[in-house]
Amino acid sequence: MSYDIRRSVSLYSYQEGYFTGKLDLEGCIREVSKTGATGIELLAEEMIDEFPVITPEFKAKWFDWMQKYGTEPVCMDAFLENHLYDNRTCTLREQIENMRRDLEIAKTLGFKIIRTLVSTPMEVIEGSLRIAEDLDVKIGIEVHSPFSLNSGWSEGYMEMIRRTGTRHFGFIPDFGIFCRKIPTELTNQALRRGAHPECIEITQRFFRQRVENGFVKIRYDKNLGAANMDYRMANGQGELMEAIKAAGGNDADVGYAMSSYTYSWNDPQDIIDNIDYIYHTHGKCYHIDEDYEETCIPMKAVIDAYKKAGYQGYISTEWEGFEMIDDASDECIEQVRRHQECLRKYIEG
Amino acid sequence: MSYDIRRSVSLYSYQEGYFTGKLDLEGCIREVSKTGATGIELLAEEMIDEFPVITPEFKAKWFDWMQKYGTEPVCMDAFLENHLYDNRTCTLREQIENMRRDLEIAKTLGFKIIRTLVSTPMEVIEGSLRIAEDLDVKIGIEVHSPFSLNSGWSEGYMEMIRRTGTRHFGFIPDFGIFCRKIPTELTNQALRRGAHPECIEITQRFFRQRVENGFVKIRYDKNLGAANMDYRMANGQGELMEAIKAAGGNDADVGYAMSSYTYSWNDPQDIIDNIDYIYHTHGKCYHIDEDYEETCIPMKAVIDAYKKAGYQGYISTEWEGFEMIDDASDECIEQVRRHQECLRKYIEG
Amino acid sequence: MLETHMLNPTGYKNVAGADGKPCGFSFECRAPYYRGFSLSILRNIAVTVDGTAYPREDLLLTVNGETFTLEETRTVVSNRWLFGRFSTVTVKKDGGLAPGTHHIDVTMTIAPSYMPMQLVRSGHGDFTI
Amino acid sequence: MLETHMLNPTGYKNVAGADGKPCGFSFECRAPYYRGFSLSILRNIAVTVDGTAYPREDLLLTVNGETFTLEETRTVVSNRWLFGRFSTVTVKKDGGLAPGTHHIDVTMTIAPSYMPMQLVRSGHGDFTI
Ligand SMILES: [Mn+2]
Ligand SMILES: [Mn+2]
Repeated sequence: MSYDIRRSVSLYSYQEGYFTGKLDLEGCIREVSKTGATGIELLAEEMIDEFPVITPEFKAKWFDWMQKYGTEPVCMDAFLENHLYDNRTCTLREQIENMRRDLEIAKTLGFKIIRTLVSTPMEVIEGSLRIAEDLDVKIGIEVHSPFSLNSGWSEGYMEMIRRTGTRHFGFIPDFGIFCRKIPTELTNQALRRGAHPECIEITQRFFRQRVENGFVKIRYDKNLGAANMDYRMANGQGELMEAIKAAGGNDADVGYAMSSYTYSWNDPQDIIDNIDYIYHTHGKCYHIDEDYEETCIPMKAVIDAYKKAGYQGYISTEWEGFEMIDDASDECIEQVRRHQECLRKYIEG
Repeated sequence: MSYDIRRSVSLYSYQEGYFTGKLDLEGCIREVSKTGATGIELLAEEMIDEFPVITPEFKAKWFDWMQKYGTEPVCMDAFLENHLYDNRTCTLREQIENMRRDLEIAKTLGFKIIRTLVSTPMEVIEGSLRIAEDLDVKIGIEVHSPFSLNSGWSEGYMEMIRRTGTRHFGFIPDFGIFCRKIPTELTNQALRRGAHPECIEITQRFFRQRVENGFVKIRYDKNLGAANMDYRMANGQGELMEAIKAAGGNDADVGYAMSSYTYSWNDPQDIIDNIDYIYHTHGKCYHIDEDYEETCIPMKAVIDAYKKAGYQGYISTEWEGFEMIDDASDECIEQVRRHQECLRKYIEG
Repeated sequence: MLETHMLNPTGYKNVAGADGKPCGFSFECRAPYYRGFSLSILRNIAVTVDGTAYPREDLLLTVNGETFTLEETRTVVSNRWLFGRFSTVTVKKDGGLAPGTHHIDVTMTIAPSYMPMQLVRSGHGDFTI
Repeated sequence: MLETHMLNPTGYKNVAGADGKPCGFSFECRAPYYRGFSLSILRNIAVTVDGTAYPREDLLLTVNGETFTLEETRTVVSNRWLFGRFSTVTVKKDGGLAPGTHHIDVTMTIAPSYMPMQLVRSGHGDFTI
């Protein structure tokens, strides 16, 4: 099938540059354009000072930047703050109003899709479909590890899609679901924090076994915490913890072992199987080496699946390696550049 | 001086008819038009279901009613909810946003002035003047007993008016400041609740003395509670309470005695002295008899002062007698009608 | 007085739990205050039936189709209890109220920001289950 | 890591009371979380200087020119702590901090709604008064 895979950058990747004042919003967009990417993914709550108000001045600046840097708005990452107060969960009406607000902001700024999180209740998504249709802005739920496609979890959403017939809701896979290794940078951080090499090796062995034997996929459950805990247990967390304990693991060892469950490996065939409802993609990455290879994610295999599926859409670089190093305020720019080169290589290659 | 005194009704007067479902908003406006009044005063928070949203549908209905019943919007009574949460006072910014919201609603519905309450902090009023000027909607602070004109309290506002030179802030006198008697209906209610005639007589004697000797006026103080307590003490509440206690007064007697401080008598000359900053008026009333006389307020003397001052504006009937009788759901209509006849008599007479 | 018209004479009933058995009772009341208000300024509803006072924690308030505990209403600003509109109060009580006639006293505490004190107003009713 | 850049190295000072005498100290910090947020989801700021922990009740937080106790922030939804922006924390302490060098540990607890757990992140600094 013919494909049309475009490259974008989530400004989330530049967060430490922005946080420290080295980059402002325009600076982030300028860096994106330097990489050759043509799409901008934005967390409105991260980089718009007046959020949730979009002033006419901001809107004018925004579209000026898009023109000046040869970019276009792609996806706006939304956050459903449904525990806005500590004494209650927001009502369904309040949550749908939150979705309406974000869909309207996306529309105002030219985004065609908003990213929502797995914590968004099904009835909030269903209750927002009409708004999404009226504005013609899609809602994409992020398929973030340990959630995955072709799972009990994603089937929960497919059921809703079939039932409503909507074309304004779908999936945004995040490449964290295609990890064949635990990021080396995370391992180095654990060692800096005092982890024992023997315990590190135990956690890595368990991870390799999961990759080889296949991960047990997560089920659909309104109780996300329960689903996640069952997922971890079904994937051997209990045994791993026993092994770490027996080996005399400390807090850093336990933290490393627990963190290993945030990465997962799924067959890239999942993309092909679900392509009709994949509207956007997060090119999550942790470390890209000098040869433009992501060190944990088999990028060629993943991009090949997107090609084979005939994907028409953007893949956003979403670098998350900042969590694993002490100072990422400059590194973020270089890592995004490398990931874009990696994407270019496999998309064009 | 030439005057142009028009008659309006605050729909607040009809509250018990509305509360019980006997009148809806259109019904209230219809009743106003039957009295011959041409102005509508509205508590938006009382009778607009979608408040604070003004839907296009409501707006259209509203102006249709104005045309159909030959009325015009006069004053919108606003409430600054600056203790919206029980754990803090709203910030200055939040309070000014509340004022902006209300001024914009007033503008949308054609009101030329909003009523604000004495509890509105001076800095909130000052911080809202620019908004009021931009919308050309005035802010009027209600001069509600025990506050009064030509007092330390009103001088606090006059100082601000002189300092800012604003023409968008002024006073809305409420006729509760022109009471020469405690309402008979209140006395009857106290008796129904078990008050002793001797104690009633003591409270009334104290009130007569205040009227004869003149009330000590309330001062300007950001601490309204302190100003009010000092006002009461300066007007003999301490001695009155001693006397009630000595006479063996019960809860009903104490309640009646305390309530007597919510009525006050001021010289109608106050209107003439402050006419440049009186933009609207509340024709507060408690009981109007079959001869169209308010039983506690010398309406002729008050209206004559308005004439002598050359008042150009509306006086709204604001009947508050519902608090003193068990069921006011029908009586409200008759009392408003009588008060309008009373106003007509003295304005035209 | 608004208090006179506070309680809906036809609004009393027992309510059933998931097992179909009565687990409480409910009634309908208006807020005896002359404007609509955000639930955050509602400070309390106290319910006494036949002399028995029910704990605040055992009450649920349903306004405009949304149900809250009284603790939760403290942060509810966008749901307004409209002037003159009945809302439903549900009170937990195992087995519900016994068949027969009952007397109810309901006291609402509301804190309009402009008032130095809170508004405390009560309504009373007799009803049959 | 955002925590690395959490505290402003030039933001420490003693603060004076109405009588002109030091009554506490203040510092500037960023919220180590990747977006702006309503103060209502800030659950706590814990401050320890030279091993002494200060009570939550003795802290004031100034964000966008508005100052709140941490109890008050629970209902502050329209004031957003912007991503990467310094806010000021003021800590009551009679006499302020003694002249000289000090070590500070600041732990912020934030509760983004989508996270099953709260975010607990710490920054550290050395400074001279
Ligand atoms: Mn992602
Ligand atoms: Mn009035």
